[in-house]
Amino acid sequence: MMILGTDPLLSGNVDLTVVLIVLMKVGIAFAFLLVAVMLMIWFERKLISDMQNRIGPSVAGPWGILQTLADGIKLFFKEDLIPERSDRFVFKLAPYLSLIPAFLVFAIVPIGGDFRNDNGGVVTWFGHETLVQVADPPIGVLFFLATSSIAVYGVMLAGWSSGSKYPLLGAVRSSAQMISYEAALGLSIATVFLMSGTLSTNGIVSEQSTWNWNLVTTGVVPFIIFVIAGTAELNRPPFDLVEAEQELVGGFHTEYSALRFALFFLAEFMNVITMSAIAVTLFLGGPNGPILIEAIPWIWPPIWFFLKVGVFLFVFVWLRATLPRLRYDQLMDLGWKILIPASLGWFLLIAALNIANDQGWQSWIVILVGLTVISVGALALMAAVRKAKIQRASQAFEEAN
Amino acid sequence: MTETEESNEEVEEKTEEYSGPTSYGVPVTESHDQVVLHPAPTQLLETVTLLKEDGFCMAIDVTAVDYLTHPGRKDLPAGLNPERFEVVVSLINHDQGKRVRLRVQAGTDNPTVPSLFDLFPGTEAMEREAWDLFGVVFEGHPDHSRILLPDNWEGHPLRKDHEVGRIPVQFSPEVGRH
Amino acid sequence: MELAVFIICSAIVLSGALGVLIANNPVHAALFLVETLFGIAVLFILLDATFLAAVQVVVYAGAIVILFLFVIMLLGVDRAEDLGIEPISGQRPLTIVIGSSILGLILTTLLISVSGPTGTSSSVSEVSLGGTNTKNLGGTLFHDHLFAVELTALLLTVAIVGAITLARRLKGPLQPLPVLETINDEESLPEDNEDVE
Amino acid sequence: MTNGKELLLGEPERVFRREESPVLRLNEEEANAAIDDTDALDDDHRMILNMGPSHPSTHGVLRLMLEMEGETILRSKPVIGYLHTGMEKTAEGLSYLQGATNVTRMDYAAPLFSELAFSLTVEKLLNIDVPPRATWIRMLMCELNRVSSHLLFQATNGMDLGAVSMMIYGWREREEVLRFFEKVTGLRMNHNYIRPGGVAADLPDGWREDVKKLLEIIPPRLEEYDILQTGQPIFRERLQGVGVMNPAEALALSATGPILRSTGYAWDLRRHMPYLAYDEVDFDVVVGTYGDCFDRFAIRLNEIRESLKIIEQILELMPEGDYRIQNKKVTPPPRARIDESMEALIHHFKIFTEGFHVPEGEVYVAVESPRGELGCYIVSDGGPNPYRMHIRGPSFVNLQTLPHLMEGGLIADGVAVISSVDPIMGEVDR
Amino acid sequence: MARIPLLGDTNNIASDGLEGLEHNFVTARIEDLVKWSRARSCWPATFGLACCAIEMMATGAAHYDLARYGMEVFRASPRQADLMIVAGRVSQKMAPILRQIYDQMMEPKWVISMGVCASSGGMFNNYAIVQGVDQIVPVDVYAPGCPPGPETLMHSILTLHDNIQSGELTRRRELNQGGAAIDLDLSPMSAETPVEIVEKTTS
Repeated sequence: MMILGTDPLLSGNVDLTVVLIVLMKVGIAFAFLLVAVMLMIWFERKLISDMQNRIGPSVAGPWGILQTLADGIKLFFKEDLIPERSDRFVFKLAPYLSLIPAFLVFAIVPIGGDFRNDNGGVVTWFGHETLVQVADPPIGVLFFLATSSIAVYGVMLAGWSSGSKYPLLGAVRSSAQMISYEAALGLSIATVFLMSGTLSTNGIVSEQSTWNWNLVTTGVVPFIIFVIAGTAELNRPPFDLVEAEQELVGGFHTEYSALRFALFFLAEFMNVITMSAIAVTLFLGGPNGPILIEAIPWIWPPIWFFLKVGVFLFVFVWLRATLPRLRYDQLMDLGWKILIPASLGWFLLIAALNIANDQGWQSWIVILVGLTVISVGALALMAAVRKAKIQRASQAFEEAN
Repeated sequence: MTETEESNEEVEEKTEEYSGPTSYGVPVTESHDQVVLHPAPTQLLETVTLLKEDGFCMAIDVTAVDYLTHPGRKDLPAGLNPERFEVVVSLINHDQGKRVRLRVQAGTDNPTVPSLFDLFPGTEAMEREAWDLFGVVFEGHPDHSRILLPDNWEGHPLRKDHEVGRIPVQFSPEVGRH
Repeated sequence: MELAVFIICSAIVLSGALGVLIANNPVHAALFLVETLFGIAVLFILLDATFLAAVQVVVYAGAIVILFLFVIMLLGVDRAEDLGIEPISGQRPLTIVIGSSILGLILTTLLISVSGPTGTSSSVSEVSLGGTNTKNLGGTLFHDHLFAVELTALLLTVAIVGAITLARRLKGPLQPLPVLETINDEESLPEDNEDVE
Repeated sequence: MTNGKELLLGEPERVFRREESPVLRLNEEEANAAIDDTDALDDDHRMILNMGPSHPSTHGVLRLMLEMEGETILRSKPVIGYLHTGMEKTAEGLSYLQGATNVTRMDYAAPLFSELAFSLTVEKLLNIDVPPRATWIRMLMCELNRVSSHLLFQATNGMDLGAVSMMIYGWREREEVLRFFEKVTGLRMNHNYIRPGGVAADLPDGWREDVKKLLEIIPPRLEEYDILQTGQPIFRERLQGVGVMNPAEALALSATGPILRSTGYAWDLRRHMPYLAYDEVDFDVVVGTYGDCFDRFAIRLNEIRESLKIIEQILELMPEGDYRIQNKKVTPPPRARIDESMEALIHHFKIFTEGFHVPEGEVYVAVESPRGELGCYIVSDGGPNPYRMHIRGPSFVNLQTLPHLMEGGLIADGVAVISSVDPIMGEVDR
Repeated sequence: MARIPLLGDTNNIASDGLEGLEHNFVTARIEDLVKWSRARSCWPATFGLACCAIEMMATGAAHYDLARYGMEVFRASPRQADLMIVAGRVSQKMAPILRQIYDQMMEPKWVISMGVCASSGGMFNNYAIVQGVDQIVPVDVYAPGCPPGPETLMHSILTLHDNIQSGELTRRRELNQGGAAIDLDLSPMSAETPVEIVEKTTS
């Protein structure tokens, strides 16, 4: 099956050890994600407390580390309710639609492996060569986009099926928001494809093995766009309009309680982790990093990987502690009028540079011309937006009088 | 209603007889260095219009007093017939830093005064409050309804003949739905 | 194994398609549509057309059906409908006749032209000869059929412009109060806000 | 009024409308009928949405009935009374000395101002003047209270816009002020400190150091707020141009305080109709330019700075002397005198059981609270209890501006507007 | 039992963390674990009424920090909240809504009546104020004070935690059927027809 891709483990005979190795990988990834989510929730609460001169959870377990466990057990044993006006089947289905994609995405992330000397991340376990990721489909990053587009359903259907107004508003907001930002997200990733020439995550990481991280080779802009669009895709502050406690009470999960609510909670934080992992894979060279002690070389890639993921998690918490929430129309403006044109323009620039390399043109001329064209386009766009704004304002003014 | 009208007419007659100091065409007194005008309900709109033209640009407060248990008050100008309900309007002149207070004898059984909404829309809530707590009717008010108490409450609690004391919880399936 | 996957997927696709027809509630119908699309995506994978599978999910399930749902929720038509009513009399038998005849025609044509279902996976088909299937697909679209692709793109753009023009409706108060350009001036910084009387 | 001035103030036409007004004048039954009537919804895509009374951003128990088209607010109506406490009725049963206990529970973010207004009114009825030290202590405490109240606004405003940290920061600084209050009055809030005739107790030893410490702590924290909020692009985007009102509309709606000042209309009772000793201190009246939410935010932030300036001067100018009037009829005798003197014991007993009698009359006195003009109207029939006590709560009146400020905005703008009006429901519902 | 662990004292952290689960964590009974988790994760509903609400928020802020007990998660939706802190005076107009919110909360749920106004009407014994919120919802812990300072509120919260963990509250709740035994006569509202409120306890 091609879907499992280029993993050398499956190229030869599939015997019991191979099956066990695959099962082990799945098990580890699953358990790792669950524990990571638990720690992530604790980390967020503790960190945000620190930023706010507070102490944060400290009673449940040492340093409050079992706080998430307590929350989980409590929610598990709480009374569950399906609202009378809800659509029962969809109401029950929605949390799982939210959770399962969050799990799936992590399967394509390489969290370790030896990428030095064009090794392609292959390690040897129990006499079998394999990759340190559950699966490496040739369409890896597209798989990520596909699953994240499925995750929209969870939020959207949860809001709709609750049968009340605030959740519905949350659902409508979320679907519009997620679709809008998926475009910018996809376009920023497309520059990575251009640089790497492959969709496979393993391939993308292999391309970045010698400090030529995509962060630099794509020129930082796509990375920034990816982080902004990713935050919006996660419904994290300052883009948490879907939940917007101050406006929509709890947004889409207002009517959810007990275990089903816990699933949403879990999915949200799991998505934060997977989004960070994807960002690390695409732009920051995944598990690549210097091997400091040659004696145990296999331990370093995972360490670098988790350190990089940790940086992202920190940034997400930091954003939450600092920024106020955007308004809905500002969010849409940012997505459609800034991020999508910017990522499109940058994508064209990178494409032009690639062609220039192929054709042997002077690259600085291409850059100059490209930047000029892009800035002219940006100016034209700004002028159009401005004109529309003024027109609309004057129209509203006339109508008011 | 007829009683009120009669009493209003009575007041007008009285004010016509009134010979003390006047300001803006209505009797004026002073209370602790504060100017107090005493228009009749029928004169209220006219007086307030004059005041507004004279620079009293904001209606600070509208409230009511129930003088049921204190009928013989002395601070009214001589010749003015005290009524049970009095509507008190405070205006302020920002340019000169002056305040003026209008005490309107609103009537005894069906206290009625004209609404000031068309002159000062800011009185809308205050007039609703006076209706809610005292039962003073403001004619021409755009939304003459209860404001603090539930819509189906009976009585006007700040009247002197209304009990202060404890009333058990009242429940009604209509109120408070989301 | 491939056969088993094929059978399961076919069942999913068919039940989903049937669900779209039968479901009373438009939202449920849309969900059945997603089910069908998923089944088809897996079928694509079975044919080694992985790129197509992913695009199928991203575009159809991820965008188009979401837009359907968006419209359904926004317009508030998400109530179950009574399917007992036939707006055109005799429309059901007519549908069955026309539908089955079209199906028959297509099947016949297909069977004649390729002499029966081949079951060949795309990795050995014409599109995939040499290189990955993504690359070949790109080549086919943007080298061989560039004109057609561009024409289609133009057509879609025109359609979008048309839709916006038709659907745009100007009434009532629009967006927030007139945003005056001067508001963004530096003057509104609080430091300059103090006005000493 | 001249034409030129009207031009300067703007056109108040919008607030006078009875029909097509931004105020949704529906009663409960009509609103419920509109909610149930789903066909009407399909026709013009309008719906009635209830926000509150237990909604997180309605500052307690304010309820808003919103008529919306999509997410745009067309008309709205603040529904209040969910905290109606009957304080004006209760006041009629309390003596003048007990009255401050009652009014202090109205504006629980700035309790000292209600006490001040009440006490000034009673003193005016009694025709007494309090000693200068009492006046200056009152000023000190009120300005500190203004600081704590505006800090609370900074916190809730940040919270309503989604800046969660601001909530904690505002509360952190407020806590420092409350500590001083606790030291002086014995309570963190609802102090019952300012009473007719003076204040309840003299400032404790070391108060000067405490206040100086506050003056050191707070200004740098305000700079932090500037970094976190004022200069924040998202924050500015959310507030600028949102909830705009011109001075004429604010005047017509009787709005006072930061709402009136945000429109560029400089009116502050402390300066223009001075009470206490505000004519002896130097401070600026902060005004806005555009009358939007951002101006209201900035005014409150800068009023903290002005208040600190006043406090600095009070530290220098604080006179020595009595902290309450030495009038046996009004103030209870010192504790030590009760043991020695029968007369003192009788006075003490009389004041705390029956209370002191206040000459017949009626009077209205207003002070500038953090939310606007806080007035107290008392009618006395010569007895020991007020015959009628009415408080003109600035929040109550200011709340009328909500529909006008929210008209045409999105729900998120509505939240920002509610926050910028800064209503305290205790004072609204009384 | 109600004690605030010394914050800087790291020696005690391990023992404090699972206090109440005296025996081995692994062999602890499920019931104990559930009680432990309920006590350690008691999410309050955002439900502020008057003066006390300000003090409640102050308790959540930096100086007192409810987050230590895992309680900074104030839930706007009553469906997800475990604890309702009735902070302030309850007016006649608010009472039905308060009860409605209580009904929307999922079992197990607890109520703290914060301040004298909520507990007994306080100084406002008049037409407008409900004389004690326990006429409407069953109250587990009363916090005295007007308003109770953050320390008082925290003490009542810790008392609640102890009662949850010892199972005391669950027992009491079974007796009055989780508040369902408070019977409300839904007759039309008027000042003249006082409504009978009967508390049935099946004992």
